[in-house]
Order: sequence, then C-alpha cells, then structure tokens
Amino acid sequence: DGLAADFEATVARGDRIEPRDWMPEKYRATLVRQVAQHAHSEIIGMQPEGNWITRAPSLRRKAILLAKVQDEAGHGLYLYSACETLGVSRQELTEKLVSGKQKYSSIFNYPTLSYADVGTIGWLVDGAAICNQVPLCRTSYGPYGRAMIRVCKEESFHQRQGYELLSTMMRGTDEQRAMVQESVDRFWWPALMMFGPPDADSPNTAQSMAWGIKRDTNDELRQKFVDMTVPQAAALGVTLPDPELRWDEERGHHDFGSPDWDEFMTVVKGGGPCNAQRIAHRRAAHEDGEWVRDAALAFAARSREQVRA
Amino acid sequence: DGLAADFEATVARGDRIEPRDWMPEKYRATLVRQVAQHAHSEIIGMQPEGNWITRAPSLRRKAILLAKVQDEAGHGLYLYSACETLGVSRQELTEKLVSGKQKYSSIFNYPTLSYADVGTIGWLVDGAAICNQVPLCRTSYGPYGRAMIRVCKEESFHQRQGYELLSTMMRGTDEQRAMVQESVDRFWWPALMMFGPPDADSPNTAQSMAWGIKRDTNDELRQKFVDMTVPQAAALGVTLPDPELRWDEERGHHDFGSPDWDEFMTVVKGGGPCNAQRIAHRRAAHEDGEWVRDAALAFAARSREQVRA
Amino acid sequence: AATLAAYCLMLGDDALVYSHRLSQWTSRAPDLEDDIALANIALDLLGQARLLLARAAAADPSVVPSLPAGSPVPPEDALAFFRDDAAFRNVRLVESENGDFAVSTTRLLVVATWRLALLERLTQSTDAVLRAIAVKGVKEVTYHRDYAGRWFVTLAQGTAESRRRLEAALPLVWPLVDELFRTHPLEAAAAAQGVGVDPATVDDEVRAVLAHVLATAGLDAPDATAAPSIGPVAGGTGRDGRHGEVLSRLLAEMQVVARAHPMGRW
Amino acid sequence: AATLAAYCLMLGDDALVYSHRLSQWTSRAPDLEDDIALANIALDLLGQARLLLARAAAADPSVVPSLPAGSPVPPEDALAFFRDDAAFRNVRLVESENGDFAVSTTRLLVVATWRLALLERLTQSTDAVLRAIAVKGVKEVTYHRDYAGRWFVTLAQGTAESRRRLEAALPLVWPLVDELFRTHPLEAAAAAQGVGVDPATVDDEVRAVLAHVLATAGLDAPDATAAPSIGPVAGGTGRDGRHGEVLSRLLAEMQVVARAHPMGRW
Repeated sequence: DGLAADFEATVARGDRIEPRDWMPEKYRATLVRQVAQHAHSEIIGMQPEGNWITRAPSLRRKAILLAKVQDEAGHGLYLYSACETLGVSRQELTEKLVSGKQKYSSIFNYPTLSYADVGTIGWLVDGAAICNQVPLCRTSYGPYGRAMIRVCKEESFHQRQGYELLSTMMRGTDEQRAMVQESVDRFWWPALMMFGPPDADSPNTAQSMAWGIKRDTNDELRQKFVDMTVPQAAALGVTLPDPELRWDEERGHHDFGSPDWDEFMTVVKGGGPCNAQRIAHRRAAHEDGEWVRDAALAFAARSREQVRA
Repeated sequence: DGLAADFEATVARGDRIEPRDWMPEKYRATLVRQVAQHAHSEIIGMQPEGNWITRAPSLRRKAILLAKVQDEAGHGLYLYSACETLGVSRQELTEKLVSGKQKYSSIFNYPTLSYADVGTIGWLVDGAAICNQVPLCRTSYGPYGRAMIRVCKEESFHQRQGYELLSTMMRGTDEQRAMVQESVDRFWWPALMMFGPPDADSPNTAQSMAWGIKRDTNDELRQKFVDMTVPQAAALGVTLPDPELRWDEERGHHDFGSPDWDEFMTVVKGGGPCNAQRIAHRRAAHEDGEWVRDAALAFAARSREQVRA
Repeated sequence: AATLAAYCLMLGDDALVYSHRLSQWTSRAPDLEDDIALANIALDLLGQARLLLARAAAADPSVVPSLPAGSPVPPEDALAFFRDDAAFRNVRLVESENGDFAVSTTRLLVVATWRLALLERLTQSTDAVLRAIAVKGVKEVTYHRDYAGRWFVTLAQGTAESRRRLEAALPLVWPLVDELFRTHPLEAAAAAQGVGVDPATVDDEVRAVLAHVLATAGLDAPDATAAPSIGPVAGGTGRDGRHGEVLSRLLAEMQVVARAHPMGRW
Repeated sequence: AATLAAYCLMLGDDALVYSHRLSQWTSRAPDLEDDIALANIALDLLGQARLLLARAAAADPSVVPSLPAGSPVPPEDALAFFRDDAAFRNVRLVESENGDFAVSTTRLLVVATWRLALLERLTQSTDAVLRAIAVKGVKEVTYHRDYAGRWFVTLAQGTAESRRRLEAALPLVWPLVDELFRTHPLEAAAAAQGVGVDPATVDDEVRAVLAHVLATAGLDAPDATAAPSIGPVAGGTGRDGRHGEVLSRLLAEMQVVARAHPMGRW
C-alpha cells in the first residue's frame, strides 16, 4: 500500500511527518499519548516549583522561579498545540488529565519540601528531562520535533539556573548546605526513575524507536544521565545517595544501584505522596476557570455576529 | 390600663420583667434591637482576635486566646437565647446581621495588626464593654440581666488576661514595648467611642433609662472608664495618646479630649477599615454552613419520625 | 530517656498540629455550637500537646532547639515554634487541610478513634507522667470521637447534599489512614520499653470501630484502587519528618510571631 | 534624598506586594494563556519593585533594615524580606486578596490605570533613575491596563454568570480606590521637589479612564452608600504603614525562608 510505504520511507530517511501527511492510526495514537503526557507533565510540573514562588528568599530568585514556572506553562501550550495538529483538542486532553485517564511524569508526584528543591528540580529533574528530550528534537513528527527544540533550549537554561542556585547555596551557611544535601537525597532516585522501567520491562520501546518517536532506550538514557551528573555532583560538593555508585574503568561508565521499582509502580498507580493533590489542584483550577472561558467564548461569538451584521 | 400599670410598677420597683409578662411593644422592640446588637457584637468580635489564634507566640497564649474567642461564641449563644425569649429566632437575627440590617459594636471594624492588639482588646475594649455592661446586670428584662451576669464575669476575666499579656510584654524587649504602645495608640480613641455619642446627641437614652434597659448615660460611662484606665496605663508604663488628658482636682475626675466623632459616624455608616470584611467573613461562614445545618434538621426530623413509628 | 522523649514528641506533634488545624474553624463553623465544640477539641489537644512536649523536654533536654543566651522562651515553646517542618514528627493526616465540614468530620472520626486506642494503652505506660497524660486524654478524646461519630452519621443520613459531600470526603481522608498504623523504629523501641505503644497493635481495633460507624452511616470505606494509600517520601513518612507541602506553610504562619521575637516574653 | 527614598519605597512596595498577589494566580488561572499573562504582569512589577527598592536604598541607606554583620543579603532583599508590615508603604488595594478572576481583573484595571498615570508623569522626574524606571514602566503597565480592560469588557458582556460576578466584584474593589488619590505628606514633598507625583493630581484622569471602561462594559461604578470607601486606621492608610489584616499574613509567607537564613546566600 503506497501511503504506508511513503510513511515508512519518510521515517527511515529521518525526514519529518507533517500534519497533513498520511500516518498509521497506531502511530497517531502513540504520538497523541506521548505528546499529551509530555504536555500534562509541563502543566502539572508547575505545581511543585510553584509551591515556592510566594516564599522565594530573594527577589532575584523569585523572578527566576516565576519566569521558569511561566515557561512550563508555555511548554504546555506548544505541546497541546502539537497535539491539536493530530486532531485532539486541549479541552479533551485537559479532561483526560483531571479525570486521571492520561498520565504525567511521576516525578511531579513528589513534594517540594524546601527551597533547595527548586534548585534540585532544575538540576536533576530538568537534567533528566533534557536527556530524554534532546533526542526528540529529531523525532519523526514535525510539530512535536519543532516544539521540542524550543522546549529543550529553555530546559537547559532552567537546568543551569537550578545548578547555579544549588552552587550558591553550597557557598552559604551550614544549614543551606544541609538543605541541598537533604534535597538531593530525596530527588536522586525519583530522577533516575524518570527514564522509565529497565529496558527488559519496557515493551513499547522497539515500536517507538522504529517509528522515530523514541531514539534511545531507557537504560541508555539513564546511563548517560548518571555519567553526566556524577562530576556535577562532585563539583557542587554533594553526595549522591547511592553506595553502589562508582566509575567502571572497563565499561567507561558509572555503575550504579537500582531504583526502588516497587515505589515507581506505586506512584504510577496513584499512590505517590502527591498524586491526588496534583490532580485536585489542576481540577480545581480548571473548574474555577470554566465560567471565565465560557464568557470569553460567548463574547467572541457575539463579536463575530456583530462583525457580520 | 392594668397591664401597662403593672409593667411600669415592676420596672419602677427594680424588679424584673419575665418573658411571659406583658410588655409594651416599643420596650420589646428596643430590647430586641439592643440584645441582638450585643449578640452580634460578640459574634463579630470573634474575628479581630481570632485573626491571631494561628499566630499566637506561645502555647499558653494560644490556649488563652482560643478559650477567649470560644467564650465570645458562648456569649453570643446566651444573648441569642435571650432574644429568642422575646420571640425572634437566631436564624432571623443572623440574617439581619449578614445583610447589614442590624449593627454590632463599631470597635470590631478596626483591624488587629499585631499580637499586642490581643492584649489591648482585652484591656481597653473588654474594659469599656464591662463599664457598659455591669449596669445591665440589673436591667429590667430578666433573661437579659441574667445573661449579662455571666457575660460580665467572663469579660472581667478576659480583661485581666489582656492586661496581663500587655504587662508581660512591657517586661520583654524594646520591640515588644513599642508594639504595646503602638497598639494602645490605635485602640484608645475607638475604645472611648464604644460608649456612643455624647449625651447631647443620644436621643434614645432617656426612654431606655426610664425602662431600666440602660442605667447610665454615655458620658457618665465614658468618664468612669477614663478614670479607671488612667492609673492602669501608668502602671503598665504606656502613654495614652491624648494631650488633653489630666486630673481635674476640682471635678475629682480626669479631663480628656474628644474622640473624632466624624470617624465614628463614618464607621457606623459602613466605612470603617473592616466593616465589609467582617460581614463578608460572617456571611461566608453562614452560607458555607447551610448544608450542614440542613442536614442536622433533616436528620432530626427523620429521627423523630422513627421514634413515632 | 531519648526514646521516651522522641515518642512524646510524636504524640505531642500530632496533638499540636491537629489542634492548629481545628482552631482554624474558629468563627467559621456551621453553627455556634460547633464553633464552641471544635474550639473545645482544639483546646483539649493543645493541652495534651503542651504536656507531651514538656515531658519530651524533661526526658531529654537535647531535643529542645537552642535559642540565644538569656531567652525566656520555655521548652514547650522552643519545641513548638523553633523547629522546622522536617523536625516535626506528626503523622501526615493531622496536617492536611481542613476542607469542608464533611472532610473535617471524617478526619476527626479517624484521628480520635486512633488516638483514643493509643491513649487507652498508654494508661498502662511505665512512665508515670505519660500515664497521667493518657488518663486525662482518654476522657477528652472519647468525647472527640463521639462528637465526630454523631456528625458523621448525621451527615450520612441528613440530606442528599450532605451525603454527597461525605462520600466525597472519604477518599480524601482514607489514603492517609494506613500511615497511622505504620510502626516507626522509635515507636517499636518505646513499646519494647513499656513506655509507648506500637501503633500496629491498634490497627484491627481502630478499623473495627471505623467499620462500625461506616455501617451505621450506611457507607463503605473507599476502595484502594480509587483512593490508594499515600506512600512514603524517600522511604519516610510524617514520623520520620517527611511531610506534605502543607506543613511548612502551616508552620510559617504558626511560628511567625514567636520567631520574630526569640528574646520575647508573652 | 530621604524624601526620594521614602517615595521610591511607596511605589516599590506597591509593585512588590501586588506582584506577590498576582504570582498567586500561577497554576490557577482560567486558561494557560492567562496563567502566562498574569505571570508576565507579576514579573514586570517585580522588576519595577527591584529597581525602586534599590533606588531607595541608594538614595538613603538608612531605610535598609540592619542585618547581622557579614550578612550577604543585598539591600533590595533586606527591604523586601526584613521589614514588618507597618514599615511597608503600599496602598491597601494591592495587598487585598485575589478573590475570583472578576475581582482580580477589576483590581488590575484600577491599579494599572492609576500606576500608568503616575509613571507617565514620573518620566519627567528630576531624578534620572526614577525617570528611567518610569519610561520602562509606562510600556509595561500600558500592557497591564489593556489586558485588564479587555477582560473587563469581555466579562461584562460574556455570559450572565460572568456579568453577575463582575457586578459582585466592583463593590469589593471600589472602596479602596479613594485611598489611591490621598496625598501623603511625603508624596507632597516629593512632588514639590519635582522627583515625585502628588497622586491627587491624577485623580480626574484616572477616574475618567475608568468611567470610559465602565461605560464600554455597560456598568456603573458602585455607589458610595452601598460600598463606602474604606477609611483610615488611627488617621493613617497604607502609605503610613496602616494596613489591613491581610498584609502581615502575606508577609509571613513571603518572608519565611529569607528570615530563617539571615546569613544565607541564594
């Protein structure tokens, strides 16, 4: 069948599929799920850091944090737009998010318990996100790839800001250094889980890679992240909470321990410390805003009528 | 007319009118207004001090403050009950309060801006209230008089606690002493206004005194309060913010300046710093609680039916 | 003595934080009678908190945060106002936000039933002070549980709206119930020494009481798929100082005046 | 220089406190576009606040609260995080709670219209720094006003519900409008020196703009009997450090981390 052959050829060449191109239904469905989950992660991801905007300890940090959370809203916007090119509206996706039918990255189900967490999220969580996302800039679906280019650029700016906050705090008081270490202790393992289950337990990876929606396996990305992060931790002066972590001369990589995959599954299934809170917050904002969105629609409809009349 | 004569004779003897006794309609109406206004003052009065319960700086003070605000709710309860003996329900009165149709003491339209205000309200506001209320223990209407006996006993306990807080703070740091002085500066004039306008501008006083609903004129009570408070202020070590304040040897009383009666009228008419806030708070609590009160009524009705069946 | 102190902090922090939440109902309750009742419960718990924090400080003065030399702040206040959230040992259920009256009633039913079971056993503690606190507390908390139980049944069988709200409240409260029975090593140690109670030992009893109230109300406990238990953070829960995001906000308010005046007298 | 510093604190505190309130909309706005727009406005005002507080500190270092020796906290942060509410000089309108989107929109319309009028005049200030801040601010606040104006008209003419909410919002915002035009002696002095603006001089212009927007929306300003102006406290208003009960709560949250670490680097 010619359409399918064209599609396969385009993907194989590393060229991009565009919204008007034919695509297999499963490719579309997989993409919608992946892009929506990514968009939802940006939107839910506003909460853990947003939790500290009103308590930022300096005006400079307050401005940086507010701008960062604002960027996350912007990423959510681009990604929802990318999804709309696949025929699914933001409204539909939001309803799937607040009803728990679509997921978001589990990392955001952990609480932020000190201002150091703002730095740690920038450094480790955005760092892990970048490892996941940089390959997606070359992903086969055009609108997604282009959105990812912009997202990745901003994320790496956020990562540097997070690292810079931690590094400033490490040059501060003993209490501040302890805050940073405590924060890293809490976020290290959840950050490693961001790459998803071990390859052996990740059945969809092969198809996604064939379609060019995914470019590296979970374990490859995880290794890359660990290798990248260990020297940064040393430069900061923090200890990563893994007694098995060490340089393996032969492999040319770091060996490291295994995250608690039971905890991962618990969080995925809704039993994380903040799952219910995050969804409830999003749902409340969505419901509280309904009358405003309705007013905007009614006003726009009336304005259009007046223009016609 | 015999009933009216009996009523007049009872009041003249200083005996009490009881709920089943005949009484002139105007006496009943005046009483309802006065007792309701007093009840509302207790209920609204929970807010300015309640504002500091969650920020009380010691556990002992937190317990004292919480118990005090609870006592105010209790006073509200007795006084609404006294009103009910005159044929007006708590529900009706509450609706008049939240719709702004009945007033409460204007003093509660001032904000509480520091923990010292908790002490100042106890010392000055409860002190002024006691001056107003002690004579009402002998008031002609039985249920009101008896409620006032209990209220006054608790109020004077609160007044001592307020004074004790201020006196402890005055033995603390310089900042604490400044907080006390600043608080007294803000509350002194509003406390003097609690006795109402000057006698010359208080047209209802004569009738209320004839009926034994009121026992002293506004200016008499104000003078009594000033005379009582000046030595207490000296003992505390605070300055009352009135340059005209001095002992008048001849009168055997203190001379003092005149409060800003324009401000008084502004606040009475709704333009005080917190009028709108206090009413909105009360209305929100009343509306938020409606479904609970409805549930209790429905449950009670069903339980009665089951008993009958 | 360190075990006793740590154990008293746990029970004391439960009482302190929960008292604070209940006190937020003041001037906001559905009716004056409930405003008074909730303030009473908050006062009882505040009283228990003060005795327990004082006992902790007496048993092991090293638990008390240090303040500037000459500060007149007593140990109970140093513990309440000068510790950060990570040093608080309360279970997460007591720090959660009040929600509406249905949520608050459901939570009070659960907390009071659990605390009553603990206090009943603590009347046999080998520590005489803790024993005395427990004897007094049992009377108080029995009233708390009965108050909550009456309202729970009333809301369940009141109106369609009250039942709807109560049904919505259950999945907000239940996910934090399992944590109440999770044994912290210090609780195990306190139980082994005879001063404290292992909360796992009251699990069956507490759940049986709750099941009875739910049955009377004609309601089911939420199922674990729809409302899964809220898991630990980095392996720890409230007893380890791992709290929800709400606690640091609660403490920011509670501690603000005290911290601004470390040399203050109140 | 003392007058300039005090005047900069007033405008800086307006921006700082209002930025804080606007930032509370983050992750809670009706739609993503508004989440972004409100954060933008909050960021603009935060930027203005930083410049104004820094100008105040430079003009008169004695306004900066003193911190422990060796503290690395810069003057803008010492001013923002280490003053108590009574030292804040913002008008009370900017500290009031957000309410719903109708209240927030109405308040933004009023505040932006007023601030724009002040900043336009400040582009002629004799102080070069203030002049530069004003030139930048005029562009920003013009956008704020237009954003609020568009939403105000949209809500007024959207649905019955949005109009009802907007009508309910007006009497919550209007009672704090008169205070915006009340001249504080320091504002009079700053105006006399040519560095500042007497807010009374923008009264007519601002009210005319608001009247125009109200007319476009088909609404009347609330009448003064139903929604009387909120009066002073002991003769003072926000500019005198006499605030509502909300400001000390806002600051308790805003300042909590900074105050816990007076020697901290961030």
